[in-house]
Amino acid sequence: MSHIHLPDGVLPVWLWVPGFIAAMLVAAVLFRFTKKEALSRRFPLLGMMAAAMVLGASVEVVPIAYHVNLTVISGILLGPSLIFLATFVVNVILALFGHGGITVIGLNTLILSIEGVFGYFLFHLFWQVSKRLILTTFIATFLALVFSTFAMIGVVSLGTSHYEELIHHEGEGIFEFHLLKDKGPHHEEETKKTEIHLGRFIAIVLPLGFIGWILEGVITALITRYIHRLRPDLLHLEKESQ
Amino acid sequence: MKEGERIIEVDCITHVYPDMTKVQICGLDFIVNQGERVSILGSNGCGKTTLLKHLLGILVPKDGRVSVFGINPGKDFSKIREKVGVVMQDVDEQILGPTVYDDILFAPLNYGMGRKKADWMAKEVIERLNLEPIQKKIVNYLSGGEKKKVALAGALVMEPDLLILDEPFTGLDPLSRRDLIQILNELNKEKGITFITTLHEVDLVPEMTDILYLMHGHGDLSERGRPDEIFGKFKDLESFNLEEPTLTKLFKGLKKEGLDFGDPLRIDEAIQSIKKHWKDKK
Amino acid sequence: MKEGERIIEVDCITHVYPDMTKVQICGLDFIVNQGERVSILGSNGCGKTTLLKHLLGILVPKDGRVSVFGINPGKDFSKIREKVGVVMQDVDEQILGPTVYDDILFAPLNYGMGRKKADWMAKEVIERLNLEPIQKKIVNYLSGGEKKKVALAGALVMEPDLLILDEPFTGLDPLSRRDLIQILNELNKEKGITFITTLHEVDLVPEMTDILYLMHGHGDLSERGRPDEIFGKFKDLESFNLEEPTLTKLFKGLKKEGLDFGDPLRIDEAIQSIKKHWKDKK
Amino acid sequence: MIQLSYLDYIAVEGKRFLHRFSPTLKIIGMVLVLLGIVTLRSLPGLLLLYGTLVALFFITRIPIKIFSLTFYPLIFAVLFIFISGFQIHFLLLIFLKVLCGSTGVVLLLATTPYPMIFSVLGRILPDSFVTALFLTYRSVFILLNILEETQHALYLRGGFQWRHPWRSLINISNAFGHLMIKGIDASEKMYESMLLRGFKNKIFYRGK
Ligand SMILES: Nc1ncnc2c1ncn2[C@@H]1O[C@H](COP(=O)(O)OP(=O)(O)OP(=O)(O)O)[C@@H](O)[C@H]1O
Ligand SMILES: Nc1ncnc2c1ncn2[C@@H]1O[C@H](COP(=O)(O)OP(=O)(O)OP(=O)(O)O)[C@@H](O)[C@H]1O
Ligand SMILES: [Mg+2]
Ligand SMILES: [Mg+2]
Repeated sequence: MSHIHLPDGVLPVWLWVPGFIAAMLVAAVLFRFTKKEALSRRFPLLGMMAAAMVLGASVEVVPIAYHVNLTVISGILLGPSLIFLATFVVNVILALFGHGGITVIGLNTLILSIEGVFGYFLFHLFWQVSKRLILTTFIATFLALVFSTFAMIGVVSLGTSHYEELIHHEGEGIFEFHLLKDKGPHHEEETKKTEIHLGRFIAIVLPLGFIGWILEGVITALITRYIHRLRPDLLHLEKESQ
Repeated sequence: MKEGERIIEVDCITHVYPDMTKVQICGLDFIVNQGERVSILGSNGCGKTTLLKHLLGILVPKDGRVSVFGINPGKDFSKIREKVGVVMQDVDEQILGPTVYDDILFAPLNYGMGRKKADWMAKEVIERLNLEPIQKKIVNYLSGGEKKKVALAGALVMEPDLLILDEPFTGLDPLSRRDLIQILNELNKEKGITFITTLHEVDLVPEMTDILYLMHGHGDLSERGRPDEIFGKFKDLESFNLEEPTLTKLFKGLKKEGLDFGDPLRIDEAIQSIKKHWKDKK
Repeated sequence: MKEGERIIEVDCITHVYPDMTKVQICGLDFIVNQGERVSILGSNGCGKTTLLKHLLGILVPKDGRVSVFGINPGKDFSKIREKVGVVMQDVDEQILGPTVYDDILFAPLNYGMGRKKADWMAKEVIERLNLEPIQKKIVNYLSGGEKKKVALAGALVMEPDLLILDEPFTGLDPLSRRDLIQILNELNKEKGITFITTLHEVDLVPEMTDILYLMHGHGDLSERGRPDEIFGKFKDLESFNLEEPTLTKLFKGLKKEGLDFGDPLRIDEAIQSIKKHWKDKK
Repeated sequence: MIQLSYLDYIAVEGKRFLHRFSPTLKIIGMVLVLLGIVTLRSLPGLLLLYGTLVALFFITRIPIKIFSLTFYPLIFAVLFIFISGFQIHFLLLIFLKVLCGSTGVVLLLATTPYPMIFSVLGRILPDSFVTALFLTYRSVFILLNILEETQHALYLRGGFQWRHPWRSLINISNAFGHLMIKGIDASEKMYESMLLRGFKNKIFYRGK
């Protein structure tokens, strides 16, 4: 459970709208600064890795959303900027299949791309140090997933005050008109005294996540080994090994 | 398993694909006896592959009965898997690599042969199929025909009792076809291996077939017989999207012109027949 | 483009695949003139597909020169791609879907035809290839031969000047093969379309070939000529992993037995020749 | 996952009124549904919305099999049970919102072939993004096909047996790597053939 697809309607507007904008901005910047030919030459790879992620994300291993993500391996193969675009595409398609929310595509992309981007950098960092492919891949994957899980928890907890509202303001009119609520830093203190139990949430997510991180790490390492054997050029390791 | 014993029986099965394409393999029962060389001819999309997939338990029929070695493959295929060698039509995904040699070792190792025995078996099949030059290559980067050969090697290596070959000749060059036919015929003669082949190369049928099935429309098995019977008697092979073998066409054409040399199906027979008639004319 | 003008020239190219497999297409130059029907025969893995990929700019040679319609396809293929229709050996990835009809529309729409024109072109090719029954099917669900036909339709729909077909007959049933040959010959006659085909079905060569190339070893183009010349004169087609067509074998066999009926390559010729000799004998 | 290609099939082959609607209208409808999800905060309102969507689903005769897809995101919503400490009202609210979202989207996809959705999106999004969407979508099916056939190969050649767990594990991880490489090669071929067939960084599709 390295990553969860946030669904529609759970998070407050003031959270997902900026998420959307941020993701769009990043994507736009990346599109602008990636060379056109480089992009079109690697389009097929982008498409296929995105497809692999879509498939991985839709094949359940264990009922509670355990699934392989393949984000880290995709990140290693695509590089940090393309993986972001790929993640965006993945979230759009998953949203179309009903696997994640449409409104939260932006946030989901930001969270998920952490895995790919961090995975890529960690992988190359550790490779410099150890030169042991399996170990390097495993650690990079594991850490990247830890980061993204905490990012997800962070995002969910940012919505705390919104959940409170939903709980307390029941039946107070059909529509919510005040879309952009001004939320100061004080909402974190509130957490403790209301019925919101973020602690429990985290207590569930982290242990489950831990197993997921290890599984994903092992799978990614094995796949990387295989790719290293057949198409070492795809991993872009030559420069560094010399 | 005795020669001539019935090993496959398919009894009017119906399969409906998720998009509602219905394939009904009916008409004649599909029956195969031990030691027979069986071929299936039929137009594109008529259901040959669908039939074979039922024999392997990859598809499970909605209606009807399939029995292979007395077992229902939809349920218990793993019990007979060791006896069955398969080459599917789409050979690409059948090869698991990474190298050709690894791929050939795949089945022996999985069935618990020791490394030594497995090596020995692999060597033998590599020699049979002339794969030495490519045995170290990575399977993803073989040419189309080379892949086919590797898949064949993977199926032959366990010396199965039953070989199921879905269009094994497509993509092979003529000499490799000839070699393959020879290998199959040898295996059939020496070890009594049964094989079921689908193909489109009518000219090859007479050389490797005891029993020929013709399939029609959407799964209609409508003819069963020896190749010479079927090619001889049939006027409308075209309704099967088939043609007669070149020699049949030639000799039927000659007959129309008033020259009756009989119905030879193989080149040597044809030469003998013409020669004999020529001499007799004197 | 005038009939007979030289449109393709390949001059001793070398390609090295990432795993160091070296394919050197040399020996004779590969030359194609406008309006010719060219076939390439050769054993598995000899480099036929590699050659075609160079013509399409998919591979770029390490050494040597390729020119198609006077352009270097490795650099500027997009300038000529409207004139070139292609069916690659591996047909699966060539079909973009979602339905057969959509797939056929792909090229016309991308080349900016209006919707109406595109529809009309698609209709025509669907009729030509008898694809009506499957035109609404989702491409993911086609049988092997059906996929081949759809890919062909996708290549033919733009009525290209040059058709490049990598083993178009594999997986087609005999009647579809016959139909395809007829379509190609018609297109060649009516519109002067040039086509380059690789294939393994020697029996089909005489019916659709003006110029035949034989390829050897790892890319060695060693023979060029009319099919009857090449099949007639050659003793050792086996060194190309080739066979003679059935009729050539028959008539050579007869010659050995002292019966010389000439070297017909097509059935009607063969019948006439035998008939004539038979009559003359009186 | 088999349901995905089935979904495609329903979208292309379906002949109900929703299938015949213009894709643009359907997408606008979807946006309205989303607006509802975001702003509605009363149970009856959401129930009404959900009821409408489900009714549409069944009037359109989309098979039950597809309907099960809409429950997937509940898996995540369940985690909110722990956040809220079992507040029934809150949970119902969240669950309904989630269900409305997924039902709406699946309804859209089951009545509109994907190229049409993409081509409508293409009016607002950059071309290269739409191309990436398209390539990904087609790649999913190619990959699915490879996955299925690889499974068959493992099965037919004894690649997975409980008797030999260690070998089976190695085989499966090799198969995964194999899948990746195959997929990458396939995508390259697919792209080549798109270029050969006139693709110039923008995909054209027929509307209905
Ligand atoms: N997965 C599938 N989903 C839906 N329809 C299918 C599927 N596979 C095959 N079909 C359809 O079932 C029919 C029989 O297909 P099958 O593959 O058995 O034909 P075949 O006789 O092997 O043809 P070919 O000679 O072209 O290989 C065809 O009409 C085909 O379109
Ligand atoms: N991508 C690749 N990487 C490495 N080697 C390759 C690759 N593609 C082809 N080869 C090798 O190059 C040689 C020529 O291959 P090619 O595909 O051109 O053969 P072909 O003549 O088309 O054969 P076939 O009749 O079997 O299709 C073969 O030995 C093959 O193994
Ligand atoms: Mg088939
Ligand atoms: Mg080839």
